[in-house]
Amino acid sequence: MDSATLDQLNELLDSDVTLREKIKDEVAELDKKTRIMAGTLNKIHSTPPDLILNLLDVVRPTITSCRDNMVNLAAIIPPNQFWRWKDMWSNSLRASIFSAALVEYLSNRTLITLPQVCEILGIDDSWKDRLTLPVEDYLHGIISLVNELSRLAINSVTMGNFEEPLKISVFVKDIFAGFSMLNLKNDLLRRRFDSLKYDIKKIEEVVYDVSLRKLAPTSTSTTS
Amino acid sequence: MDSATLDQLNELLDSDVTLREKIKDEVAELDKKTRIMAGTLNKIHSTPPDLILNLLDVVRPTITSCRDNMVNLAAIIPPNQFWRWKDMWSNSLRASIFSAALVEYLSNRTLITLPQVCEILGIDDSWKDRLTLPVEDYLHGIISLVNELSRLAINSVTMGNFEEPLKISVFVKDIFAGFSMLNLKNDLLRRRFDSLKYDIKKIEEVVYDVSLRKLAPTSTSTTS
Amino acid sequence: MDSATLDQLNELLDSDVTLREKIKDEVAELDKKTRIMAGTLNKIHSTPPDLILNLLDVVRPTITSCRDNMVNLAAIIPPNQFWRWKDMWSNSLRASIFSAALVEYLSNRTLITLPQVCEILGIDDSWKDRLTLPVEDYLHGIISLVNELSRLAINSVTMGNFEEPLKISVFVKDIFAGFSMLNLKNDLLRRRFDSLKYDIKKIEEVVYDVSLRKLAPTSTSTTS
Amino acid sequence: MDSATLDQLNELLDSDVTLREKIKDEVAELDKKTRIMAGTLNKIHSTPPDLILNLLDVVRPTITSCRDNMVNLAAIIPPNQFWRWKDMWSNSLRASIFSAALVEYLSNRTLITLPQVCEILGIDDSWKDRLTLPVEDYLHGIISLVNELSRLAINSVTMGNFEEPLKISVFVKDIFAGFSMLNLKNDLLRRRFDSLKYDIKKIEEVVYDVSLRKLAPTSTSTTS
Amino acid sequence: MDSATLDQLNELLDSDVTLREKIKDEVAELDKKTRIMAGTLNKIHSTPPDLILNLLDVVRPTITSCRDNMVNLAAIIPPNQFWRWKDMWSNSLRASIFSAALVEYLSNRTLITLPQVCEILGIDDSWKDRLTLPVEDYLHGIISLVNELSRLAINSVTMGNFEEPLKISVFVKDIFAGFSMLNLKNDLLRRRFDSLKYDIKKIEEVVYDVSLRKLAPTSTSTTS
Amino acid sequence: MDSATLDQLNELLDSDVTLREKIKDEVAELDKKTRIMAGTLNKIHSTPPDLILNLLDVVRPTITSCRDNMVNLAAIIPPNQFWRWKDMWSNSLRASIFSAALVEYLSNRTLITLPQVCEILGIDDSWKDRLTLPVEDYLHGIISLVNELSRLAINSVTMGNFEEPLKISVFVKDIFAGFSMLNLKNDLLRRRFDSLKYDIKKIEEVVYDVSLRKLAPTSTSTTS
Amino acid sequence: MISQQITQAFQVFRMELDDHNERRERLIKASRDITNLSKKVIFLLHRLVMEESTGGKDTDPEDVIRHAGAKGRQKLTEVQNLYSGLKRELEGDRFWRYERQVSPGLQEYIEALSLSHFMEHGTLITYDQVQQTLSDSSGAPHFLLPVYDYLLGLSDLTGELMRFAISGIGRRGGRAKANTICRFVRSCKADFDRFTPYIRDLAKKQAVTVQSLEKIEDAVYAVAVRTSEYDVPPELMDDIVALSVSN
Amino acid sequence: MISQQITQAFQVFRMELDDHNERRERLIKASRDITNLSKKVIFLLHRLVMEESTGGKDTDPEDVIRHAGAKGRQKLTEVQNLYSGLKRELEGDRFWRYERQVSPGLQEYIEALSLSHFMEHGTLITYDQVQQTLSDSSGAPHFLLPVYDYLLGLSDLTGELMRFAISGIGRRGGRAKANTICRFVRSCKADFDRFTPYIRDLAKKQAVTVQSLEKIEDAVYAVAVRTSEYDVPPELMDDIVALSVSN
Ligand SMILES: [Mn+2]
Ligand SMILES: [Mn+2]
Repeated sequence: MDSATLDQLNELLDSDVTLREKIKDEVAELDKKTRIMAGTLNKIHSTPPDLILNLLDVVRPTITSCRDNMVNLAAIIPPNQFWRWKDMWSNSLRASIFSAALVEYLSNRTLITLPQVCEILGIDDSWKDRLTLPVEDYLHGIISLVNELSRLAINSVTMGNFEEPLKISVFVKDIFAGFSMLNLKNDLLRRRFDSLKYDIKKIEEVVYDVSLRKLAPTSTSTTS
Repeated sequence: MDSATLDQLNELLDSDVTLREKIKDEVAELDKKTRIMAGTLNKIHSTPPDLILNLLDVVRPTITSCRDNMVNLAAIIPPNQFWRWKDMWSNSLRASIFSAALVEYLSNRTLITLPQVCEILGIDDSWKDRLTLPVEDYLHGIISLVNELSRLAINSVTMGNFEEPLKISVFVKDIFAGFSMLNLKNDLLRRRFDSLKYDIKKIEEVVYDVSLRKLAPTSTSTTS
Repeated sequence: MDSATLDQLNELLDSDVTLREKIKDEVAELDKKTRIMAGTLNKIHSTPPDLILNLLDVVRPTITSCRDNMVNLAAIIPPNQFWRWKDMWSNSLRASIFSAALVEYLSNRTLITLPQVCEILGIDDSWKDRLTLPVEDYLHGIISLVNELSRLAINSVTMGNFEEPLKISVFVKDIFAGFSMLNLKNDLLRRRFDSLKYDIKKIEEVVYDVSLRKLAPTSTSTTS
Repeated sequence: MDSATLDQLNELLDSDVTLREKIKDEVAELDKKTRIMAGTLNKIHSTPPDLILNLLDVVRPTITSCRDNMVNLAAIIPPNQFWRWKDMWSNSLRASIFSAALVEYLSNRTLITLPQVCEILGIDDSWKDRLTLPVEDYLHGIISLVNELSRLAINSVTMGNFEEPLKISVFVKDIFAGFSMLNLKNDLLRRRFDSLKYDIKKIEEVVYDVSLRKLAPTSTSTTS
Repeated sequence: MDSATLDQLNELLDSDVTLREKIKDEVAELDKKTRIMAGTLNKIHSTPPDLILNLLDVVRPTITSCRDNMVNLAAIIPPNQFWRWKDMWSNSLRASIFSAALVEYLSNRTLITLPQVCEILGIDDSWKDRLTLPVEDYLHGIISLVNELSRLAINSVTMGNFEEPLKISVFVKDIFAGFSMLNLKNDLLRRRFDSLKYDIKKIEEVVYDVSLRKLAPTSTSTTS
Repeated sequence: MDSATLDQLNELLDSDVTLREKIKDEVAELDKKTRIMAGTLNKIHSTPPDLILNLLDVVRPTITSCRDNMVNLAAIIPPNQFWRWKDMWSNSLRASIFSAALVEYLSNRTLITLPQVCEILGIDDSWKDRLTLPVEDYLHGIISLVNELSRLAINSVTMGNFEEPLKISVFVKDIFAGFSMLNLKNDLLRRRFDSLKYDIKKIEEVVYDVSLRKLAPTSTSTTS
Repeated sequence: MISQQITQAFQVFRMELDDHNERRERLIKASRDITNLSKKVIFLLHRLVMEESTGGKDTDPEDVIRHAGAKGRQKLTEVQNLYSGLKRELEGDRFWRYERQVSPGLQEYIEALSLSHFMEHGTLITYDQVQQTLSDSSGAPHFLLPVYDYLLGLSDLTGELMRFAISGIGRRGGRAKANTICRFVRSCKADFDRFTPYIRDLAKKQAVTVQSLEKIEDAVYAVAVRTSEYDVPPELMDDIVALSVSN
Repeated sequence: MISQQITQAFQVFRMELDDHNERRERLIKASRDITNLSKKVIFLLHRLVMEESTGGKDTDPEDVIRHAGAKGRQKLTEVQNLYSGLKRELEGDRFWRYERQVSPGLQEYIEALSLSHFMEHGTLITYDQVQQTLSDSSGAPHFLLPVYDYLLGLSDLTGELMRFAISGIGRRGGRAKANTICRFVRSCKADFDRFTPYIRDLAKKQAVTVQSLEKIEDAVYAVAVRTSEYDVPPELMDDIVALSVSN
């Protein structure tokens, strides 16, 4: 083996370490943002309905600022190596998706779509070989949304808002029906989907409590 | 080793791989059906009593169509190899049993028996060495039925049907008494049986609520 | 190795062994006290509100007596070796912090501060390189406090005290918000913080039950 | 559930324990025989060539007596449950196959075939659903044979028998070529086959030593 | 979720399963070829020098035919997903590299280069994001080559070819020196490199035996 | 529990703790001796045959001094509780047995018997229910002896002593035959016995090397 | 010859090892039987309470439980007979030799016995009382009961009490009983905490006890919430509900 | 307001935790750099001996090894500079706080240093000598070297010595060197055995040392067998072989 070959081989064997460090730093940045968003969004459980929109306005700029991290990540990942590194950021990405989905639901009462998430987080289609948003991560974000809404159903009633659980119930049942049609493998996603059943049940119990005591105006509206 | 021997050995070693693939495909089919049935039956929680029978009529053909998968499975499993492969389909089988049991309960208010399940799913007694329905799987299906009925008790009240919880209560207590007579080992079945207590408790609470608020008819109408 | 070197190394290693034994004995003493305090404080779950203060008075002297163990420990640890040995007593220390924090909360409805804990346990600032109270241990003690309060919320209601859960809810939400500000690594503290979410949820459900049934006078006071 | 059903279910849940005990006892018997055979066959490493046949005559009756255990096992295993219980005896069975294969090789210098093993151990074709001899077990027995022959090659030279390694080399290379054609999965069998390479190498080194020193008459006879 | 979205999500989730199956089938094909090549090349240990070239001619077409599998794999792997799937074929690829390297050495007494391997196996530079030949796999193939040559050194002497070990010795020492220049991590490659020392030692021993018994030609004929 | 019961239980548990401490101290003493013996005996691998006896004389007093520890242990163990505490010293005891067995073998070329070990270590028959020497521990000591002898076979040859391996081979084969008679369960002893096979193989290879090269006078004496 | 000596020595070893292994096997089987019998008694106790509680308004629920406990205690004489039969296998230093094989069955027996005892007397069975059931008619113990097994067996009791409390909560008198059990388990937990530093496995079992305790507390809480809302005395509540669902 | 107080307190905690985490990260990275540099020195040492040994008959193999050792020692000043730069991060009680992060690099450094030292001087580097390399020019230590890390680092040395002995065995003078190393490793093993009760991980590393020792013994044995058969002095053997394979 001549020394040029050897140098080249050595270089190939060495390069990964530095890259891993860079990705780690960028993901740490992103992670900090998701923690801030989660902290703010946690306040929905003690905020009266009319002030919720203000709260969402506080979160939006942080969501949008995640684009910077996405751009940076896309710039460091070498072409074609998305699958090699993706596990390093998928947790943070899922947390961002969750925040975006919760803001979307509370603003418009609709389910955020995968392309919408890409747009909000600025994930460019042309980065495909370096940074993309896998379906799995989107679905994880949505499951986290449902987890949070089951808590919100409870706390809304405490705050005297008896209609919120009914709205959440309709929304969540739809998502549940959707997930039921998916062909999930026996992995983490499947296990988390199984846990959704407990959220649904909890929400149904809240609706039951409210209906039984005739606290909400139109309980019949829950039939879909 | 001569090549005839080698070929024969290779054939024996290879055949398992092909068989596993075939079973997997068939189970995937069956699985798809159980997902469809679960999706449809999930609607009982938002369907008024008078439309339930229609809903069941929608599910019945799918249940019956599971026979095809059973026939196919029985045809691929080599004689005497039931115990070798059974773990591959037991989850799907339990899901089918659950659907059959729920349909039976909502149609006739009776507990489906093990022979009835065999008949509905077309599991033939003569397949004994290839495909049979083990007691454990039957019991798992029944526990899933009780889990679902505790949810139904809640949602019936939400929809203004105050008699359903009373019927369910009687039915479910009987099943619970039955399970109590079994000498279960410390396995999954035992753990799931333990969890039944919470379903019973939940149903009882609904019965209290309904009774104390005098929403249900007098006792005479519910004796079974 | 020549025998002088061997002797030198042996001596160094021997002195560590002796030190470890001494620390162990002292920690065993401290541990006994934390178990006694935990045993007494466990009674809050079955003690009516008006007798709670008496109970706390029983615990206080034991907390204060922990100072002796702290003084002894500080005397044995060599300079600069705090971090080398601290794992030996951190569990016991956390248990003491928990007791002090619970007594403080039930007496004054306030969160004990880190300097207050140091004062109560007699941990002197001048011991810094031998015995100090790290933030981590303080935070662990606070998480244990929240775990206990979620149980107390439940049991207070059982004893007919419907206001306690509301107070606990307000207090615990503040703590949770505090924790949300921290950048926790993927360690035990992070996992225990994740478990806090379940406590919060449980407390929220109790507040929900009480509010829904209008059992407490001023449920609206919980919005912050 | 009526009590007849319950009794039947309980019986089904209970029956396996007794069966397991019975199989265990029978396998313990078989195991004792394989240990005796291994003990005797171990003497080939210190027995001069002309006394080897006597040694084999000592082992043969014990091999044949394994038939009794096979008959007993076949009698206890319920129809169709071969795959459920086979793991309990496969180690002992492999040890028996090894003994039969070693006796065959030393008697006739040929590789025992799978049907021959079945005949010697009295495994009846009609027991198919209860007791059969899987290819895997046969191959395990053959690998053990090669392991033993590599030891014999060494010890033969020590005893001054320089031709034995040459014979073993030819025989073992043939088996190795055969195994190379098999489609083994990444399991225990595959790992043991990988270990065969070391045995082959060892035997080749013995042949090398003998050839280099011109100790054997016809070293050219090893080309196949 | 509308059904178009669901279909799209399901498609995305399903496509991986199908892809994995396809890759598996293709790798099984490739694997079969590597087994055939290994089987044929195994004969070098019993083939006289003048017939070796014929043997290599038998193997060459099979090596070349591996291109088909490479082309097929490159066609199925979606753009940018090399890193996602590569573990599925790296064992088979290493086996192919080994065969190519052995043929090259026995034909030309030179070390095959990484680009040469790519050319022989038809791995196209333009497939970079789907199928490429990583350095690690190349190095694994070379280590397997040395393992095989140490066996060949032994067996050549048995067949009366005393020059072969000397040639192998020179060649292998050069490779060893090359590997010494690499900064290997503590992984499988490092462990396999460590094991090379034993191959070198074995070859050296053969060289001693041959030299001391004066069986080899004079030194001038072997200088490289 | 009333406080009398609590005190009674506490007392029982406390006395065990004290006992455990005492045994620990005594075993630490014994352990120190076994380490000193092992350290000295380790020198057999670099000591010429004529100086070996001097080395053994150095070890003997330490072995004999183990009697003190045995006497002390026998004095602390309560009647009938031998099996309760024996795990605390069995490792040290096995190490002592190993030393005694190695000294015996190198002095007299015989296998030390179990009663001989008891005598040397001063284990009195009348202590039976408090301190005895179980067969298992004796067998463990003997396996350690064989492990050591396989290393000695190698190192003797390095020191130019070609007869030692032949003696060791005869001795070790006898021991192996003895072990083959035992019905070992699937425990540590069984696994260590399996490892004996590697020692035997290694020794056989040394004997092979010596015999092949005619380095020892009477290699034919190894046939038994 | 050396070889002959070794063979003879190993023949003795073989006998000793075989003897030990066979006794070990016998004790494993016996322990398994004891475990199964004890488990069945536990099932039986739950079942008896459930079946006999359906007897209607005239039976006192406390009587039903007491009666079930007594029946369980009687049934456990079968286990006691097994232990009496094992006396020889466990005498002298043998008990500790086979402690690992005997212990699981022993703890399961103590779990069943303490549950029967609680049902019959409402108290925790004492160490001496357990030892007495493992002694012959003259009071000589078959073997000395280790404190460890006593405490570990008792600490499994709390799991069964949780099942007992929760499945009984819908029955007449079940709410009051659940309250009693809640207090009882709370004091068990406190008492056992003292022993955790001595017994390693106990800490794990205490964690399970805490879980059981919280489940009971949750159940008792749910009853309290409901009773508060409707402001009806518990016993009356039972009757109203019984009227709705009479079976 | 309470809430405000809590927020302020937690802000302080955040700063402290962030400070700690960042220092921890820095030390992990530094430790990784030290590990990599040390590993590279070990590679270099093996490589230098191999390359320079091909110099022909005129170079004394002992010189080659000594020279390589000295070069390795020089190269390790890079690591020593890194440690000097970490002085502030590890002062006072910080060393023990971050011991778990620092320890792996430290042990790898000691492994490399002790290998250089052995090659240069043929002896085991002492504790004081290692501490000296981790001190400033006035002799003040950057931090107190724990005995544990010293011994654990040394115990990895035996693995490298095994590689050194075995890959050198075919070179001129390699057989004699292998014998020396065999004796040296044997005495290391005996010395370290004394410390196993004090240092838990040492027992595992001693098991590896025994494996390495046996590998060296096997190699030395193979040479002895061969030499005995041909009855040729080792050095002459080298020359005969060199004649056959001259490269
Ligand atoms: Mn239990
Ligand atoms: Mn190393």
